[in-house]
Amino acid sequence: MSPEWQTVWLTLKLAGITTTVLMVIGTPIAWWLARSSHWLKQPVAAIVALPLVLPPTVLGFYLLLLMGPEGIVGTLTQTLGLGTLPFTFAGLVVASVIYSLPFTVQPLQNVFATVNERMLEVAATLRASPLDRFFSVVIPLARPGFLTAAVLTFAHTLGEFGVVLMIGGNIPGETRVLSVAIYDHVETLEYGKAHLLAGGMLVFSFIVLLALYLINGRLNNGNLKS
Amino acid sequence: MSPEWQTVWLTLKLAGITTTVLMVIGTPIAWWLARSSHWLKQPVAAIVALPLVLPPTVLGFYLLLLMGPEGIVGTLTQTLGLGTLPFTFAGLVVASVIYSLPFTVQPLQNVFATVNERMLEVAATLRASPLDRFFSVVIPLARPGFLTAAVLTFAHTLGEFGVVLMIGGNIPGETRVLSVAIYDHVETLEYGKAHLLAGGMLVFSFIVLLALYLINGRLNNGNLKS
Amino acid sequence: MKVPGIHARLSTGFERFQLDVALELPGDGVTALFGHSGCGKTTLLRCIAGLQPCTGRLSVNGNVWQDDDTSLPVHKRPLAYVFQETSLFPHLSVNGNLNYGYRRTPMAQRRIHPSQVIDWLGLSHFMDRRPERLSGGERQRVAIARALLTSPRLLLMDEPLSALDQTSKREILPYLENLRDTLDIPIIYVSHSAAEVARLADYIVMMDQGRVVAEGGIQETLARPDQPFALEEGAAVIVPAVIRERDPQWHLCRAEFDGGSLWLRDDRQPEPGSRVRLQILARDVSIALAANHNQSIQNLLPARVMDMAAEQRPGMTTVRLQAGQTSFLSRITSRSAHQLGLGCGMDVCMQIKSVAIVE
Amino acid sequence: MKVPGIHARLSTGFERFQLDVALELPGDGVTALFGHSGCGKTTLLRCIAGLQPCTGRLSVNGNVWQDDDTSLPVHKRPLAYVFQETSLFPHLSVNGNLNYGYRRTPMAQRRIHPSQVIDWLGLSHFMDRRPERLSGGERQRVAIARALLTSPRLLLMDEPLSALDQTSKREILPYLENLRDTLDIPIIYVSHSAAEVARLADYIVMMDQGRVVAEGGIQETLARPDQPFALEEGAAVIVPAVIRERDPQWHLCRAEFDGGSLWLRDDRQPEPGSRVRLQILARDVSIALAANHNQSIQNLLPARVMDMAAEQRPGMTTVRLQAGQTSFLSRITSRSAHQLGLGCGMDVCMQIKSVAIVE
Amino acid sequence: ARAGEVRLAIATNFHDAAERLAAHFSETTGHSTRISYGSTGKLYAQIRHGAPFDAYLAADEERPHLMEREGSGVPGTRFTYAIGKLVLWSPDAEAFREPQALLEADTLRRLAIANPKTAPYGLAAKQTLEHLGLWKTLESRLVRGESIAQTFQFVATGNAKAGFVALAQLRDDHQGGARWEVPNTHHEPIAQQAILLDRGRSNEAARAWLNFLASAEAQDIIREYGYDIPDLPE
Ligand SMILES: Nc1ncnc2c1ncn2[C@@H]1O[C@H](COP(=O)(O)OP(=O)(O)OP(=O)(O)O)[C@@H](O)[C@H]1O
Ligand SMILES: Nc1ncnc2c1ncn2[C@@H]1O[C@H](COP(=O)(O)OP(=O)(O)OP(=O)(O)O)[C@@H](O)[C@H]1O
Ligand SMILES: [Mg+2]
Ligand SMILES: [Mg+2]
Repeated sequence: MSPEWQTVWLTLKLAGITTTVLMVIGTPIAWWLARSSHWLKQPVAAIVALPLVLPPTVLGFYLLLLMGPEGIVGTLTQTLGLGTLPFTFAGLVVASVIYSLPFTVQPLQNVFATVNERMLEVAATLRASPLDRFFSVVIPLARPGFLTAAVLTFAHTLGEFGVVLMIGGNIPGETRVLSVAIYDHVETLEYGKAHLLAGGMLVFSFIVLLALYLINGRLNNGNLKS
Repeated sequence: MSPEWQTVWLTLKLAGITTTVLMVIGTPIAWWLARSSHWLKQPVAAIVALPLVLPPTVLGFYLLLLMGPEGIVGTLTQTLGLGTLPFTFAGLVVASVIYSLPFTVQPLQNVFATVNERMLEVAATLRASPLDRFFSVVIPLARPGFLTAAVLTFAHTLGEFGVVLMIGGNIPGETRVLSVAIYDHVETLEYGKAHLLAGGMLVFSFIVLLALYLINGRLNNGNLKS
Repeated sequence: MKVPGIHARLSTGFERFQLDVALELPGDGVTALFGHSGCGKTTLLRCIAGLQPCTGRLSVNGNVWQDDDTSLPVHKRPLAYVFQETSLFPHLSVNGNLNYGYRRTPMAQRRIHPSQVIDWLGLSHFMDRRPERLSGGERQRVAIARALLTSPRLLLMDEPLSALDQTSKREILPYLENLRDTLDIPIIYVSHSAAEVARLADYIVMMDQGRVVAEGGIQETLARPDQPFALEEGAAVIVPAVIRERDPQWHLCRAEFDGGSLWLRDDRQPEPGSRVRLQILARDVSIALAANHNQSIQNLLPARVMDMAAEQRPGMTTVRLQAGQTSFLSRITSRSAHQLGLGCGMDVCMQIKSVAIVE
Repeated sequence: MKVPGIHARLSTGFERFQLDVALELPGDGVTALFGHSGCGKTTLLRCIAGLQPCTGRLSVNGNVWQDDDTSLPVHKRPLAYVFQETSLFPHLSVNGNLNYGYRRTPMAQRRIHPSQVIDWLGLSHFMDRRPERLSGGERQRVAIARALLTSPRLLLMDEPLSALDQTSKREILPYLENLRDTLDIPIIYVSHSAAEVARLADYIVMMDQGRVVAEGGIQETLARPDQPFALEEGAAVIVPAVIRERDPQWHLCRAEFDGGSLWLRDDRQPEPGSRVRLQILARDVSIALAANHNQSIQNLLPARVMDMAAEQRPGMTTVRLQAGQTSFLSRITSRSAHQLGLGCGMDVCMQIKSVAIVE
Repeated sequence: ARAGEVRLAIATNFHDAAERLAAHFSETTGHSTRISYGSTGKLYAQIRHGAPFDAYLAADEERPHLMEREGSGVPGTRFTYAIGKLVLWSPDAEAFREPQALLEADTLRRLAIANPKTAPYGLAAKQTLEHLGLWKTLESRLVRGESIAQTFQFVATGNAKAGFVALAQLRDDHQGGARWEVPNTHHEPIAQQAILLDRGRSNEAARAWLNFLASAEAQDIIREYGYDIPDLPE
């Protein structure tokens, strides 16, 4: 595989895995934030939004401190025999997950809050267990929120590069993703290559987004057959 | 005003203005996207999400080209006698607005889609004009979405620095914002100062967010008196 | 020149349903809209309100709301709409809901005021509460109040009392009657309750599958023994009358109509001389060949059999009787009709249970 | 050992409302829940369903659903709930809504199947449609069907027929009766319609301000002339009887009860020998001193006046009569009672309009 | 020796030269390279926190020096591999004849330099202006690029009329315009130093790379890309 395609592949892999991981861990957090009345709810909601506030490189720097050989997390991963996370693909995923958390949690929390309590009650009287209710009622009713969360997370992971650069170290074939590559091309005045990559990324993203929205619109308007 | 406070002030100003501008222009876009069935709807939705996909510095670079003296926008602003936008505060606002657009539009679009059509019909039979309906029914019902949109936009503008660095030119007192300052400290190994600024920003943001969420929770649960 | 009344020629449709109506409704009083579930009652109201796009022409008491080129937007039509499913604003308290339309009604047009409706509909206990914390009937009352507070020039009500118990209905109905009489605005009223309709309505429209199958003033319509209304149990005539005397000891009063007098309960203690509407259900009218005073039925009137029609359900016959100029309906078994040898033109004694008479 | 019946001692409350009930309801048949708007009917149903947190004890036909330490979660209670405001899933078609509960009911417990209810409730035309595209009555029918398809062991219905016209009701009620008789499950039924209740209910609970103010079997309760039920217009007795003969020419049949025979319409063409319930409204019973056969009222029965009570509304008297071992109620004006000189122990002729008899 | 791999952390401004050098190095020695580019500061932070690099080519002297002291660099392996050359440049050939005239003109609204705090070329530009006695007057009209690359973009896109860039950047498409090569005497030398990192201590290929970098062959290439070579390698 040529280095360019390797970069593209790495990027999609990172964005895909990050989005998946965030959907899995963001959904319960968002649900809890939307439904709970625990006193910790508001502080947790505020903490979830915090990664946004720091400049990515700075966040990356602190993650580096934390996950490096002398950081708390780093010490932990080392005693677990996992080595340290920075400069590995796993480290990239962890960093992206932290940085993109708000983009997943906030839209989900929003739509979860609008799901009519009555619908859950109805489902309960129709024998659906709490988990069943979540999958058969909440998720379908919250679909637009899931779409938004996934799009924001995926796109953000594609475009994000401050954290990735810091934690990943821009190692070709290992942690060098598209955004970093484009950044490099711009930095080294290789504008032609930068235009090509940036243009390709835009066109590709546009097509994917358009397809997603079209499918979503179709699902919303059409009569369901089951 | 000391340079530090100048930077803090500038940052808050930028984030505040950007959020305000985006709320004003993002709301009608989001409403249209949520309600229209025009064929352009899905393409526009996809385009709105695109600024996310490009790495900030790269987006900054293209904006620099566009808004520069030879770019389309630059030519336009010059013939209008406005000069060129890069390296001015106005330029920063424009760039931030473009970059943060998806964070405003997507959450709003989401909640707008969940506003029950029936409520608008009821309001119409109670003599409310379309604009009146929007302010008296849609906005209150969509409040959580507005909160999310504002938080994401504000926080993102605080933390965003790739675009700002590129378009702003890091001029103290004019375009040098906090994120750039922290970044500089990290780059020049002045970790103590970086920790101070980053810590301050985190604590400040946490307090603001917490207050916001608490107020919002209060509004949701309490009985309204009017 | 103003043409009074509601003139509507409206068409609209869904995938499997087509609405086509041409109606001339009176410009005041209550028009009852009747028909099976799914026949298009709500759709018609929505067309009139401007909520459902439709073609055709609509004018209300001389004001054109829709014709070929123009259609007044909903918020410019001076109407109020009580929806079939209550639809209070969840973000406003009861008070906020009531004020929503009231504040938007120009001061000069306000003819109904919050304190009145709050009192009528018994809302004072929960003015500060959010709708989600109300019972079903309470919500329905708030929705009625909210609609009335816009002082509309046309009132559309889609089953407004369906969630209310008899007592609440009995408390609210007089106010609706009052509104009808004092506000002088047309009310279009969808209801499945024959009792409500017979009590309130002046005009009846019967719909089926998106079309009007019968319409007319309540007196003429109800007195037709072949009337197509699915009332059956509720078939009744409405008789205008004047109160002549009161018997305070027995809480009764005597109402005189063209053709005789009837005794009725004087619940509302009407002044002698006042005009009332008597509703007489066909099921409460029995027929005897001669008057028998030794029984609890006290309203015994001579009358003549005008015509007889078998009902849709076998075994029953509806008999139209006339006393003076007034028509009455009686439902009896076909066997009774046969055994008594009833025939057109025959003179009989009509037995009306006084308890069955309502205003 | 299984204790049949529903035993409930439940308390809960809101800011300004307190529910405290102790009930022993029969383990099968229909219990009607009555009371003014806001008296706590919906709250009680929600407590029974487990939707509203409450303290106390609840057991249904021997299964404890709630006591001091445990409370079965809603989805583990084998009940079905038809909500007061229809609450179909907006993201599912009618078909999807119906299947939701059906699919979650273990195969072995399914006693009601989609094809049946679709047929009963006339849903086949819109199986693929989304709820937002249905009329109010159509939505209500889908909600009933969806609830029934879980083959519940307790059915809670909060005004299930309020949005339906008479014809639809007349079509659906027999199925509910059928369910009650064949499924052998208890049904708790909230309704403001006296006719529905009198027809369906076996047991009556009257609530006021969060408490039970009266309860009892429908026969005993309705035959009490001082009964506190706000039925008045609907006061009635229920009489068990056996069909003895049919008269196909006149579409009538004769039902024999302990104390005589009554003629009624044979709508449902019951086999001679079959047992039926006759409902006789107090307003349809008049009293004569002697039998007069020259009239359309054909059911004339000798009876004895047992007691007399003035009603809440002045001017009316409810008279309890007895024929054989069976009690009847008659509502007449107090003046009639006086003029006829009625008194306890007196023998009279009871006149019952045959059209007023329903099963 | 067996063919090995060397992982290099190289300052972005040296990108073009480094690519040429790496290709040449692989050809002659058979060792392969894997290069991560980044700003000097960022690469330093990463190396301090365990980044897997064998050798570090910084854009200044300070960071390699620090590393040597702290022990993350191998003592005695540090040397200056290139000296940057600063140029005042404008893509508009008519922009100036005499730099002094341009810099003193009031019409010069925006002058681009690299951030003196983060980029060595920025520091040199600042020293130059101070040398010319213009720092005070121009300070408020400066736009600071985060890196020398960004500074170049400010100028190339016309947003700044002129700027101090690296001679190494004025190649290929950007030959034209007006330029003034700042004499060595106006600022301290922009010495770019390399050092062998602790991780690369026993990596044959890493040592080979540093040897190659100091070779005359490599120095020719480096000169070709617009850098000076120190007279006396340390
Ligand atoms: N949005 C829609 N799309 C498709 N069909 C619809 C839609 N709304 C209503 N219908 C159909 O149009 C017909 C008329 O509906 P409408 O709501 O006017 O009935 P209705 O007379 O008010 O009945 P009900 O007494 O049950 O409320 C029904 O058959 C219904 O299924
Ligand atoms: N969530 C709530 N918070 C506060 N009060 C409530 C809440 N829900 C109901 N109530 C009050 O409790 C009382 C009982 O309500 P409930 O819904 O049980 O009445 P209901 O008998 O079903 O009346 P209806 O016939 O009008 O439906 C009412 O006074 C109502 O205002
Ligand atoms: Mg309807
Ligand atoms: Mg209720």
